[in-house]
Amino acid sequence: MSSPRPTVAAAAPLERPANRQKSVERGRKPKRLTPGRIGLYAFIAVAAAFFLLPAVIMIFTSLKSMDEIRDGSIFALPQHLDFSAWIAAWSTACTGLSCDGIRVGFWNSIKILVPSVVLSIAAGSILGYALSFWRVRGANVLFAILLLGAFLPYQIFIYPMVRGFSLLGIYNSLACIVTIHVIFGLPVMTLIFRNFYAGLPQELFNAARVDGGGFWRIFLYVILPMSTPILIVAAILQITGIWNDFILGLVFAGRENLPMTVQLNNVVNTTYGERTYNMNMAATILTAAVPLVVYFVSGRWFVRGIAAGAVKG
Amino acid sequence: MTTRPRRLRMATFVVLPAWALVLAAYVGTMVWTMQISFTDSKLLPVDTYVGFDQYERLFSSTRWLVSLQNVAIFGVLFIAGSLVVGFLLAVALDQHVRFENTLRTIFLYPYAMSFIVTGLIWQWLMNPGLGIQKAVQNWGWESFRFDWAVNREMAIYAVVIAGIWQASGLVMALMLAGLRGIDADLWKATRIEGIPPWRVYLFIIVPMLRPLIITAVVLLSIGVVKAFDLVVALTSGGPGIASEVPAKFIMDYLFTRQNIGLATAAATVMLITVASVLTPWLYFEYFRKARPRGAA
Amino acid sequence: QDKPTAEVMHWWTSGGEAAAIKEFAKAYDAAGGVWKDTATALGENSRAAAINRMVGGNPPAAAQFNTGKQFDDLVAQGLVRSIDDLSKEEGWQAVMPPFLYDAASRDGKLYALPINVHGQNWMFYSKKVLSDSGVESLPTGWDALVPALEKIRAAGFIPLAQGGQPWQERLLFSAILLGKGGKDLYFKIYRDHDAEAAQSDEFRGVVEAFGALRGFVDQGSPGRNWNDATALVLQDKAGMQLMGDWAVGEFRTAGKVADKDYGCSIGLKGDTLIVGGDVFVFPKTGDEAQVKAQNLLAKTMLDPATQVKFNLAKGSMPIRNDVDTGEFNACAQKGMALLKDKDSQVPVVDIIMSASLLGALDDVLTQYWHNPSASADDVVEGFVSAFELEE
Amino acid sequence: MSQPTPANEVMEPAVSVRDLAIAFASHRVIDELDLEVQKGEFLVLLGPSGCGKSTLLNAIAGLLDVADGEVWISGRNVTWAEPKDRGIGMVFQSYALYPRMSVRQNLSFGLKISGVPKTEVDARVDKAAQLLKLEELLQRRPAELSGGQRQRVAIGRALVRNVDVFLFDEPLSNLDAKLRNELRVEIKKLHQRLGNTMIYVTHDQVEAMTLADRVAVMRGGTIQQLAPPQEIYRRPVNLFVAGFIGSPAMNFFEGEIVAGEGPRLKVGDAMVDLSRYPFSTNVSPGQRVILGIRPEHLAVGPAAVGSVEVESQVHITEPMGADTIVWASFAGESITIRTDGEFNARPGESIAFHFDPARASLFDAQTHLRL
Amino acid sequence: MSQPTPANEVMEPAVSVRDLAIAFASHRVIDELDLEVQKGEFLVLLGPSGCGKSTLLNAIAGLLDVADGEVWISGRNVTWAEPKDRGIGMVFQSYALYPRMSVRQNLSFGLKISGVPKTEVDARVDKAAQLLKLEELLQRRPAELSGGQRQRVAIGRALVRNVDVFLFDEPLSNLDAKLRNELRVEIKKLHQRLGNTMIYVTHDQVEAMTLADRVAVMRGGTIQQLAPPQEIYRRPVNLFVAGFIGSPAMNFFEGEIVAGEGPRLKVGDAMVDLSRYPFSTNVSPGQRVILGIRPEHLAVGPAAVGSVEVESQVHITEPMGADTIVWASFAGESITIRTDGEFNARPGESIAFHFDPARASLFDAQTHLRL
Ligand SMILES: Nc1ncnc2c1ncn2[C@@H]1O[C@H](COP(=O)(O)OP(=O)(O)OP(=O)(O)O)[C@@H](O)[C@H]1O
Ligand SMILES: Nc1ncnc2c1ncn2[C@@H]1O[C@H](COP(=O)(O)OP(=O)(O)OP(=O)(O)O)[C@@H](O)[C@H]1O
Ligand SMILES: [Mg+2]
Ligand SMILES: [Mg+2]
Repeated sequence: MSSPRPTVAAAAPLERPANRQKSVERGRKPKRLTPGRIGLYAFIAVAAAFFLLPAVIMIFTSLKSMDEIRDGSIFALPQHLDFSAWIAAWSTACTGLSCDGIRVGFWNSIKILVPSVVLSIAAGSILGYALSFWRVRGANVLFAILLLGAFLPYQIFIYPMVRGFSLLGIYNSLACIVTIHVIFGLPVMTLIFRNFYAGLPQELFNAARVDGGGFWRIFLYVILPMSTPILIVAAILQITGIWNDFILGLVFAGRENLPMTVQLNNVVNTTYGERTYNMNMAATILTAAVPLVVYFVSGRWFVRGIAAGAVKG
Repeated sequence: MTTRPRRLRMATFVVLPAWALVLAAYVGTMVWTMQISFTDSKLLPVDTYVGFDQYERLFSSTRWLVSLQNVAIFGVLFIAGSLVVGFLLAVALDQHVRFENTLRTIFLYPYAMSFIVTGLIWQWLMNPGLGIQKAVQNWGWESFRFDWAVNREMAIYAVVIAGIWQASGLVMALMLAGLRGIDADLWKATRIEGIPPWRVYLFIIVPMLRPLIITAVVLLSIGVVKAFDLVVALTSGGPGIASEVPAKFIMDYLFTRQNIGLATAAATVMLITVASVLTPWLYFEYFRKARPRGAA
Repeated sequence: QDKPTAEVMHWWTSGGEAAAIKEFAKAYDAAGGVWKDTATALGENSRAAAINRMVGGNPPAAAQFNTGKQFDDLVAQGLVRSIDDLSKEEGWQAVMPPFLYDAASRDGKLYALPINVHGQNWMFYSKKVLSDSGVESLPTGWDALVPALEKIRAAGFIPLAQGGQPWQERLLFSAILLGKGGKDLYFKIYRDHDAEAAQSDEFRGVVEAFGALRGFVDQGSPGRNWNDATALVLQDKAGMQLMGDWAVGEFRTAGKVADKDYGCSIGLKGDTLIVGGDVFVFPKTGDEAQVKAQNLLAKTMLDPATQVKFNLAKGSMPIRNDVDTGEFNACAQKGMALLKDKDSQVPVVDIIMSASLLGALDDVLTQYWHNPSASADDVVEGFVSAFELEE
Repeated sequence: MSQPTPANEVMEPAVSVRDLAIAFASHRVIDELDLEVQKGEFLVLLGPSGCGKSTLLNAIAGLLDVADGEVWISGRNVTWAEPKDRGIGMVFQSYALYPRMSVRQNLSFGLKISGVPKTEVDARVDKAAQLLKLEELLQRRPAELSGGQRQRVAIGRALVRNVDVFLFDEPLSNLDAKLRNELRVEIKKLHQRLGNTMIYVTHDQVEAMTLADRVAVMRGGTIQQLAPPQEIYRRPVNLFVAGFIGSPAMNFFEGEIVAGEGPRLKVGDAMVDLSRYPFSTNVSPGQRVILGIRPEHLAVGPAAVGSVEVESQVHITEPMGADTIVWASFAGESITIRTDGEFNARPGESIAFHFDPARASLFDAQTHLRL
Repeated sequence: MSQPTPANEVMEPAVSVRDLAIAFASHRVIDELDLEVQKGEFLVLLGPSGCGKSTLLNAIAGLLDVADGEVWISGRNVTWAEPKDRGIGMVFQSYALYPRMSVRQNLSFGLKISGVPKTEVDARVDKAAQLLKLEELLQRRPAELSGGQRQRVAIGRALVRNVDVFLFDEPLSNLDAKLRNELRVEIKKLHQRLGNTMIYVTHDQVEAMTLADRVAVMRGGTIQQLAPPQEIYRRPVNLFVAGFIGSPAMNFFEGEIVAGEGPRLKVGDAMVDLSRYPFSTNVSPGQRVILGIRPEHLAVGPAAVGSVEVESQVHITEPMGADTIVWASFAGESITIRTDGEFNARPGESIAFHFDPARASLFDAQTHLRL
């Protein structure tokens, strides 16, 4: 025997299986809490603090009175919980003459959000499907222009779009703002759906064609049901983007449909008026609530969806 | 021999409206933008052409030059920073840590916040009289300085930090998805070879995540070119013009300063810059090696 | 249904502002109309929406603008209707500050309705801080201000409460330009874009006086909102702030009394007021009912009683010099006194300069203000080249 | 076993591909290809990866546009017809089941959308399910099935369409050996029962040999040999086919024809008497040829009459249970011999083996064509 | 062929697994498993999917924490040692190459990291590349290699580590049949040349039979039989091993021992004389047993002495070139017979075939153990 081994163990293999005795020394079992592990948790803690700090300050501030805000540190805990700013922000904050808070905008935002998200996802998925499964002439050119367009600042579009929509006669309406969101959502939506569909097996599509499916049937019955992960990703991106949009809603939605962000802007941004930071924060949190809830609920799906869709990049 | 029938396939038919839309909305706007940039339009577009006057004016504007410089700094640092932070977060979450769901949400939520808020909060945090500096000084470290938002030299970096705060969650999600897709055998192979994890990540995993990194870079650079809200909310381009960016330049001249000729000239410059970077890259990433597929 | 209905777009969203616009709305409703309110915070947002709606053919009955060149193009493109007939009918020209009337007119015809006057070179100061620092009274010259500010600093206060946004810096600069350079230089620079004047020693002196103040602001100044700066004064943390008369509202909200807790002075000398204000434009419309609504609206807004109520709420001064001013506070009284005399007022820079050039000058000033090592020459050069480029 | 209907001037072929060319971009993958498949025939397309098997199949199915030529199915020119209108069913390598549908829905999807009445759909699905023993699985989703079950569903999906022509693209290659054997037999039985025309792509020789009525061996977009499997195995038309078919592969030795009474072949030091070889073309002395001998045509032990006997050292033996592969050498080249499972030899041991030239194949060394 | 060093009291095993237990969460996948692999031995772990082959291999490699028991490699207790410190190299089914590195980098990365001097790294890589015929490919990326080449690189990566023990986890199962055959031979040669200990997981029997010095047939986390391949093939210890090994699979028939002079077996109507069967345990009349006959032990034609002769109709024949599989029936059950490639019979035709009970296997119907 060459290597030094405890005698008990040396004998063991010969005695077995008659004697199922274990060697005394089994070697060290590694410790669970290695320095690497501690470092990892330290990093996560610091990162979490970095990401949470603004949220904490927002919540603290929203619960303070204005005097407390003026006098104290922004990190100080609220002396006593004061929800009046929340109530004010939601239902009594004034925008010009109407003092209904930001809740009016909430429903407007929903009204804009739902059709915009649905339609822009529909448009992106259909276009992505057409471009990746069907041989369409000039598909690449179309796609390239779309991507290039994604890099233009929105603001440049506003004037020509206004002219265009007033020619069409739907300027300043729900239809108008929804169309705008569909247009601006198209590049990224097409991109992610195209990439996702590029990862789906071509054979599946072929099978459906042999089975007799046409463009729409294959899409509806075969492709769409497989798109759940990427639909979730698309939905999250669009919900966030559309909900947080301000300038498009302001210019195109029309007076009756102004989204919540416009109200938020009215509450938060004044040039000459008093700034009520507590209400601003409350209003902000309230405005961000919808996308936040979406993230909380579907964060796990988001990662999975990207995982499913990004195989091809 | 039968001749090939000419059919208007549904696929083509479906793509037509997309074409119409792209031509009208995107190409139309681009053409319009360029056209206006050659006029001396003020508040509203007019068609008195002035040649390259607006461009001359543009490039003799210190603010525009500072903006260009800033967007370069911001772009590089923001993209690099978000990628690094996002990647590190993804790696951390990939170590089978507890509360992964909660942590993921914590890292991701800033992406759901509008820039208005991000800017305001970070403005506070980086304000010497209100934020971190004051808090740390109150804890006894008198000489501590963290006044980036009001410091001419550092303001653009303040914007970078806030931007990273907001966007690295998205990168994290993308990267985490990529990490989850890595073959377990690969990890085993590296363990057998005794390659330390950090090297595995750096030399093996990162190159493998290339497609995802590209997606992330596309999304982030869209953000860079359009960077406006964040700057407005955080520094308003200041102190002075220290943190001006092109999108804000365009916005200001479009709406406040009522010179859309100049604004469109600026936009055209941006567009051409982006296009000249993007086009070759798009070609290489998406089309050249695109697997030919698709039905007849 | 027959009632004239007017949708009014404006950016008066904050508390005091909303109270003011409410006076208009009440009066309009009382006059038999129906007021539809469309408020959007921030001037540029509200204007963008209004302009786009005019361009898009779906204009409101009236839209708020700043007095000045902001609506030039709208007039040129025929998107705005002239209200000259109304003016003649009501004799408005006679009772309004001439600068503002002219600023609202194009080719001698009134195109926009001025509704108020804002004095924009008020120096507000904390009486307590000044006396605690041993400064008995506000100096009357900009050069004399520096030693006073030094005293305040020595006493541990922030000498100058300054917001950190270009428009606030411009306000301060304009006040110095007018106070130190005089009306003549003011007009040469702002109205005539006179490069020679900009290169004069006089102007250089103004710039240096402006630059001398750079050292007297606190570290948190950049990016600060004006009201946060005002708060410093009214909390007796800072000595003084140069601001428009809208700041009075802040003092009032905080329960401070003019001439008792805080002082106010027009410029430093108190002789010339920089006047600006808000106007409403009335988009052109083919709709008879709309025109009627617009007419009613214009008349209601300029009704003397409404003017008083509105301007009291707003913190500004009535556009008409023939109204009862008894209820206005001490500061406003000072302003209105000057308003009566054509020579003791100058128009605010926005009125006489294009937004584009103004922006360019803002860029020059703000760079100078925030860079302690920048010299007066930088400003002079900046002004000159901006003038050249704008021609 | 169903037999192909004998070629008949009046009878029309089930599938006929004429002068077909297919190009990807400008690269012609298939050019001037002709193929006729008889009614009820089981045709296997066999060839190495990338030779164009799937491409040909897809062209027949209408999933690819042809660049030139025509495709006829059941007497109709379907060159430009939609896949669904060609009367074909197709089974894919990756199963290509609709992942979100149950087995029943997978089977009935095609029928439903082509408007077959519901009762008939159910009847057909039930029949196919019964045939393929899928009754128990009808409610499951593809993810809940094993590989073999999935492939059966894929076959069922083609089956319910009641078509004349079935196309299979490597239907079994994702399955493990055991399952592959089972399903292969099932497909064979299915063909016997239904009598449809089947075109079956594979690169597995066992499948090709056992299933086919005729095998088309493809290479680089062309058909090298189209013949019944036994003929391809015994009389490969060229070196490629000879080397491609058979596992372990045929042993090849290059040599030279030498004159004498009857042709003889000199390979290395050995001399092979070719008098019993059934030449189909003439050879001349000095011509360089390649001799091919299948491992199973080599036998260990002393030679019978007319056989060639060789002595060699054993390199390796690979016992495979039922038989053992012996690696030895002949004429300086390595040679594989297939012996029965009982055979035992140590590496280095010397053995004698022999073969019958009549069962060997000879190819021209230049043209690679069979002699 | 390298032979396992005969078990020797003094000699220590290369790998020794003692009383091993592995659990995922609380589910024990392997329990109380013992295994000794001799120095230089080629051990194959064979078993159906999910039986724990990979789990065992990973435990040996240190990629899994063991729940109980020990792992010894080359005389060291490495139960808790890091994988890299165990002196092992491992090759994975999915190759697990580093996709963005060249072949050379793939081979040298691990060495570089562990601080081997550059000249030595190059020497080792070049040697491995030469051994595996990778010289031409050193600059390529994995994506630019064929499956077989990739797998060779993966082997090379294990090779350069100069370790005593190689672990292979189904290294060939992603390759097509032809490549699999080629690489199998290469691995065999490699083993002969290097003489390292190799533990090789597969579910391909051909690989197991040809490569192994000993095969461990696993099922449900336990080793069913550990023996040289021929023994496993000829004398499977239980029904599972018998059915799992061999393709086409062994034919099984259940029957009953009947008394007489010498044991006889009644299967359906047939009576099988078992006097020549080498029983290892006792049987009693009335005991239900299962008779297993390999297809290649069935021969078509009249019986020799002592054989059992059966007559049956042919169901299908599958000509496979070298041999033909005939499906017929015996005792009411389907039976497969392997005959040579020349055999020809029509379905429905009647044939006679026979087998030698001495080469059959008998299992207890209850315990499934060999009798
Ligand atoms: N969509 C395509 N675009 C370009 N070339 C293609 C395409 N599909 C196939 N090819 C090329 O055509 C040739 C034939 O491919 P095909 O798929 O028909 O081969 P195959 O015989 O089915 O191979 P395998 O056995 O690997 O399935 C190959 O050289 C392949 O590279
Ligand atoms: N990470 C895991 N978590 C839980 N169970 C696992 C895990 N890995 C394997 N198992 C289970 O352990 C058992 C053995 O798996 P193992 O991978 O060792 O099988 P295998 O014999 O290698 O099969 P295959 O031939 O399919 O590779 C299986 O039942 C499997 O489901
Ligand atoms: Mg293929
Ligand atoms: Mg396994």
